Amino acid sequence: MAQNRHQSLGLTDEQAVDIYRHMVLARKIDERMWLLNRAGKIPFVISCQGQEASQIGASFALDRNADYTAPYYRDLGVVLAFGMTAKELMLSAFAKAEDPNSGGRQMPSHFGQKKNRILSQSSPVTTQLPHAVGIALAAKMEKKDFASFVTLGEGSSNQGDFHEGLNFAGVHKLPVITMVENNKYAISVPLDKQIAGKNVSDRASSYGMPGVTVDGNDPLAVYEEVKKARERAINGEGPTLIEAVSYRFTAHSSDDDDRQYRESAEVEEAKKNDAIISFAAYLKEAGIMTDDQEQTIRSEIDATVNEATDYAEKAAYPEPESAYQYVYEE
Amino acid sequence: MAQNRHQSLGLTDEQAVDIYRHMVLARKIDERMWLLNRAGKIPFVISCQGQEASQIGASFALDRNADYTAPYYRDLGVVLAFGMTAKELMLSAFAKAEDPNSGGRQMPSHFGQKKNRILSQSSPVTTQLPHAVGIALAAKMEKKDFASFVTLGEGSSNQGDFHEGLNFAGVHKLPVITMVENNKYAISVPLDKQIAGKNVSDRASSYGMPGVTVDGNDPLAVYEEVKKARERAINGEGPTLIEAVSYRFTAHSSDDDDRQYRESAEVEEAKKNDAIISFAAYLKEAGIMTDDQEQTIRSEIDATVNEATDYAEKAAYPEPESAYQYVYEE
Amino acid sequence: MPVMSYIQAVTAALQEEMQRDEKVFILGEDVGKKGGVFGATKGLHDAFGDDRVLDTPLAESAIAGVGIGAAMYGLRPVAEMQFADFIMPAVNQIISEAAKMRYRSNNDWNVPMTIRAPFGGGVHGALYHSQSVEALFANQPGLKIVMPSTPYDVKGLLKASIRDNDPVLFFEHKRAYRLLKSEVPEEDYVLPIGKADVKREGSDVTVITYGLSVHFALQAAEKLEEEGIDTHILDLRTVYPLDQEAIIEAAQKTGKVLLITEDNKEGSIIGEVAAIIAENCLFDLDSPIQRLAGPDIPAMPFSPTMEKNFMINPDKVERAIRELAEF
Amino acid sequence: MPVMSYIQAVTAALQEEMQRDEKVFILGEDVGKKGGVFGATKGLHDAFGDDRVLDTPLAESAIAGVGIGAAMYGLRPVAEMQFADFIMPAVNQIISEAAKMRYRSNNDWNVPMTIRAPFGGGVHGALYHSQSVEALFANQPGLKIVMPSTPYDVKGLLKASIRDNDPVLFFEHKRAYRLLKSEVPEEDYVLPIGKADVKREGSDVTVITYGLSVHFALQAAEKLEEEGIDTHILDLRTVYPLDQEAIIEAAQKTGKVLLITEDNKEGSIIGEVAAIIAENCLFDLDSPIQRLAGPDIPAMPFSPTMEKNFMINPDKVERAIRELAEF
Ligand SMILES: Cc1ncc(C[n+]2csc(CCOP(=O)(O)OP(=O)(O)O)c2C)c(N)n1
Ligand SMILES: Cc1ncc(C[n+]2csc(CCOP(=O)(O)OP(=O)(O)O)c2C)c(N)n1
Ligand SMILES: [Mg+2]
Ligand SMILES: [Mg+2]
Repeated sequence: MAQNRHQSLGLTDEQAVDIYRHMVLARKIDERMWLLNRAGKIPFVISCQGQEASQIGASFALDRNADYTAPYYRDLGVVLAFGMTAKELMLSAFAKAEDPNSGGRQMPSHFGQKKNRILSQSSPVTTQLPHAVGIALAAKMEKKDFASFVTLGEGSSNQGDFHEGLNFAGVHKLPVITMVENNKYAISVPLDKQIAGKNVSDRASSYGMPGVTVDGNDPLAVYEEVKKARERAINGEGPTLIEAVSYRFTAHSSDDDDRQYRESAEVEEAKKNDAIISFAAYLKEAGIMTDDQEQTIRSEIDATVNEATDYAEKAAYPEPESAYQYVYEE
Repeated sequence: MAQNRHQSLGLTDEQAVDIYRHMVLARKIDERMWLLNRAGKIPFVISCQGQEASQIGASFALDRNADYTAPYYRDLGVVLAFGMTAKELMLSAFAKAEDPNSGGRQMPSHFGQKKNRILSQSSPVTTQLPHAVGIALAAKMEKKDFASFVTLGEGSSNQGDFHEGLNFAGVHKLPVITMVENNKYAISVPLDKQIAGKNVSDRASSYGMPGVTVDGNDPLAVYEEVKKARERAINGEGPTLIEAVSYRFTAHSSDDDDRQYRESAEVEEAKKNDAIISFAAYLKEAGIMTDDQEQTIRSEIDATVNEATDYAEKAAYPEPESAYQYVYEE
Repeated sequence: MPVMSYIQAVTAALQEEMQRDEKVFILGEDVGKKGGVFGATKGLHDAFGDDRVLDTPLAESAIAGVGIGAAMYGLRPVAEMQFADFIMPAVNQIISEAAKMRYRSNNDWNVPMTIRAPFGGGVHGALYHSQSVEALFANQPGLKIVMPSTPYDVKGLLKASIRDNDPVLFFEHKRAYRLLKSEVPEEDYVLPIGKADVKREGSDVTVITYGLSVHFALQAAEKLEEEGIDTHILDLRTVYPLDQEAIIEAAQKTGKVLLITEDNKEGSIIGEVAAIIAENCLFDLDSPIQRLAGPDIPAMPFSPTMEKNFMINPDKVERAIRELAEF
Repeated sequence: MPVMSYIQAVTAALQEEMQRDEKVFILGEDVGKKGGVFGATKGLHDAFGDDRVLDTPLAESAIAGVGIGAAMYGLRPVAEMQFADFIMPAVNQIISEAAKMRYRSNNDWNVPMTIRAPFGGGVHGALYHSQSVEALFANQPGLKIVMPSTPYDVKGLLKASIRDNDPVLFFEHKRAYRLLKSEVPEEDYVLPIGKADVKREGSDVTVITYGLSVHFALQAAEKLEEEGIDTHILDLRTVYPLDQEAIIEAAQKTGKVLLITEDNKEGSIIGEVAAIIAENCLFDLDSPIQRLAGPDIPAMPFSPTMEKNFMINPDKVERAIRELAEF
């Protein structure tokens, strides 16, 4: 029965394989960034590894030509799906002038790209949530048919902005979909020291919206929930809170040493559920991807990542004096 | 069967009458302040009217010699029950030097009195909630047997500090009891424009604590819930969220004109459930207060309020130069 | 030309801008049916409906944050903070987000939002309904802070703020709301953000100030004229970023400078004004740069005896100008 | 005497105070097992346990607010904000609550809490891991802001802050953490909050600064000595409230003043320093009061080319001192 899951959700075979392709691309870009960091070529990495399935599954359920997204720093998968390219991401990692996110002004993974409706993000967590609500308010006021999609970590769901933003969305029944990517840690602090409730999705009832917890390692399960949420949004039924549960495979960032606070056995155990492996297996079982095709996808992605890296490495830094630009409208 | 409600809750007849006495005292002080305001003698009033039953019922369930309270501006009833006197309250209304809350520095109803373990409160709403959690943290760290009791309005439960404070309390299982006094309005904004959920108490599940909605016009019902919450607190079972539903009888404050946003018929309707009337009826039905006794209570209270007013009116203002004191430890 | 109070000028500017541009909308606490606790949005809910005059839940960080999102989309939110003192929960959204949006996105995104808030004392508002909060924000590139002193300036500057493509904090002196009245054109006009304004030409002493203190200075100047002391008064109007040129010119004009703020003295924005003068035209000065400000206590106490002690008033200004003139 | 790094001095002060007084406890994000993202609380969780080294949920307003409550009870919380940039969500608790508690309660309640946070740039931290945030708080009576420049000062001032009965913001320069090392006594000692410190005696030019810039100034001074330029360096140490007496004395000493901050120039705390000098000893000056500061852009960009452009460094300081000496 596994074979038909994507079809019964309304996904074509091509789309299902495309989800996989995006997951692998996100992973490969991320892995390359770690290599570059360890080689001293880029000063900082913060990873999506372990969360690709949630990110890509969710994005595919959205209208990526109309909906807005307010991602957080792990959402390499989301921004890829929304149209940011590997090259653009590498330009950001190298802090080069052509980086479309910030022109090298922000740390890598501080996403933003207006042409793809990716809101610009800062470092303080959770501030993007009210922004996404504001976008949804604009959709309602302007009577437009798009949804606003915002993500954050489970630790970040303890910030006041989470509460204030979701309550605002609930009161005004705004078309905003909030996905908490619960990867069980906020830097070193485990879930049970972050959140008193059992699930982050329990918080939905505070805001008069449905809440659901979903297996974040299953892109189709996430797809399904986000799809439903988007329908509600577009139908004027208001916001939804989704919790996608997965695990953070890497240290918090390249500045962190996770051996300080978690057992490597725990990490190894979690990696057994790596969605990239299990989703590949699903596609093969479903008969829509062969080993050869998988190989082709992977080598195409390697080429893309190589090319992006080369380009970005050689690209120019911003002019020092350009630092004075764009404080205000010019 | 109504007759035995207070006894079955463990309240003596004297205590039940004492609850009533406190409710009337709070009401009478409040009414006097409005008269003084309308006579131009005090610049500002903000009322407890309609919420006395919740405030006094809750306070009597606490250990008023050990527990801490972080009240909000409507909690005339709470601070009276915790030991602040009518005279002290009038000194505050007149902004006189002897005012124990602030020495005339703060507006009236910005309570605070260390000797009665009443935390000092400011005007920005909800800031007191994390303070109460901090007190509860101290109780846990010092292994002391007291609870921390904090109140706020339903509108104020939308502030980030509500979320952050209660989640902290939930994670660390702290002995703090939060009572939201839901009087259906936040200045002009009605409940349904403030809160997306159905009840404020639904928010408890976000924080891993029990939540309950109770009739705020019934002092015994509130007593019962706070009593249970206090037991949980003292037994190390953690925090509780209680929503006491009542109605705001007056305008938001002496600066507000509530005809701008609500029908007077709605107010009149609500006043039919005035807890002072219904609780008096209960006490008489239960045979523990006669009309005569009621009269005596009321005239004693009148005398108290008169005396307090006279004293406060004649009392001295702070010295102008005293404004420079106590910015830092001296 | 009709005579308007300071608060009527606020309402007029809002009303005209909402009429002019349907992207403009108002959000805040009690701004709807009630028309705001001071009445600044009175009548607008009736005129423009629920959607464009939005009563929000009681949550300032959401007011600012949702406003930012709507502004990023291309709307022009005008957010009201009920009192300037209650802007504090929104500081993260204002400073980390609104102020830095254009810069951090390398000019890709911007935040055309205005945040209005009544500030200032002298209204029995005590510690939390009297504060001047501008200094808190006057170190944040990306923000503009406008603080008008007359009904005429209110209308022209509020319209300019709403049309500005960057975030503007617009602080209105709450005691000026009904105290100050003056002629305000019915026509549409805007005044330039970032420019100070000479409110009185004079040759003996220069006063540089903003907000209600401009009026105290004008009153003092009138009295001192009888004594033959001629006061030059520069109204900063925009307190961040400051109009350096106008400040230098005004200081040079008389060589004697009095800076006035109602805020606590240490760390107030007039410290920056003094620094600009000391850096640029020190040798044009004939006397030390004097500052008249609130004392360094947390805020205005409630008790009338203490409140009076805190507030700037025409007498205090008069004395300070006279002292400088005689220096 | 052992040589310690700046961050080791932080840890030593924390450890000693926790040993000395069981009311002292630490709360913050990742301060427990991980020992803080910079390692400032390393080893303390092992030594003092879960209760006294408390990992909090990710919520700065709660960290400050719960700390305030615990401090009102009589404990002595030392709260860590992971980066100074992330103190913004806690501004309301710090300014409205901690700062005003003693005053508003007429001395009935007080808040003996210390809030530590790493600030400053030059570490590839970009816009949100590089900021100087002191100016935001340097207008709030009731607060004290301490910003030490050496390991020795760190230990003495952090201990003094923890023992202080009022709220203290303690900002540590994150680039100094491992860069700066010096001898630090093993014994218990405290240094006075509110007092500036002469870090170098000199007679030609006075530099007034704080934080990492003190070292840039010391390095510049050493070089300039060879040219015969003798630099006087005053380290503010406490930037709010300022040590006016020491500032005036230092300015008078040479008559030529250079003020340095890593913060954006406009609205930074050195504006207030300039104002104090211009108000109190203008006629002792032989040159305009010069300011060397970060440019007025939101914060330090990430790209190395732009970050370098922003940061103060010994060369920039040297040039500025030389110019003044030659004035
Ligand atoms: C307001 C704020 N406080 C602290 C930080 C530092 N910080 C960055 S990420 C992080 C943990 C976030 O955890 P979570 O929300 O679970 O997201 P995850 O990194 O696990 O995906 C912290 C504390 C920050 N960025 N912003
Ligand atoms: C942070 C903040 N924002 C705004 C205000 C202004 N204000 C004072 S009371 C109030 C309404 C409070 O409503 P609710 O919490 O329901 O309490 P109630 O007055 O109804 O008891 C508002 C908006 C404030 N005091 N603090
Ligand atoms: Mg996480
Ligand atoms: Mg209410």
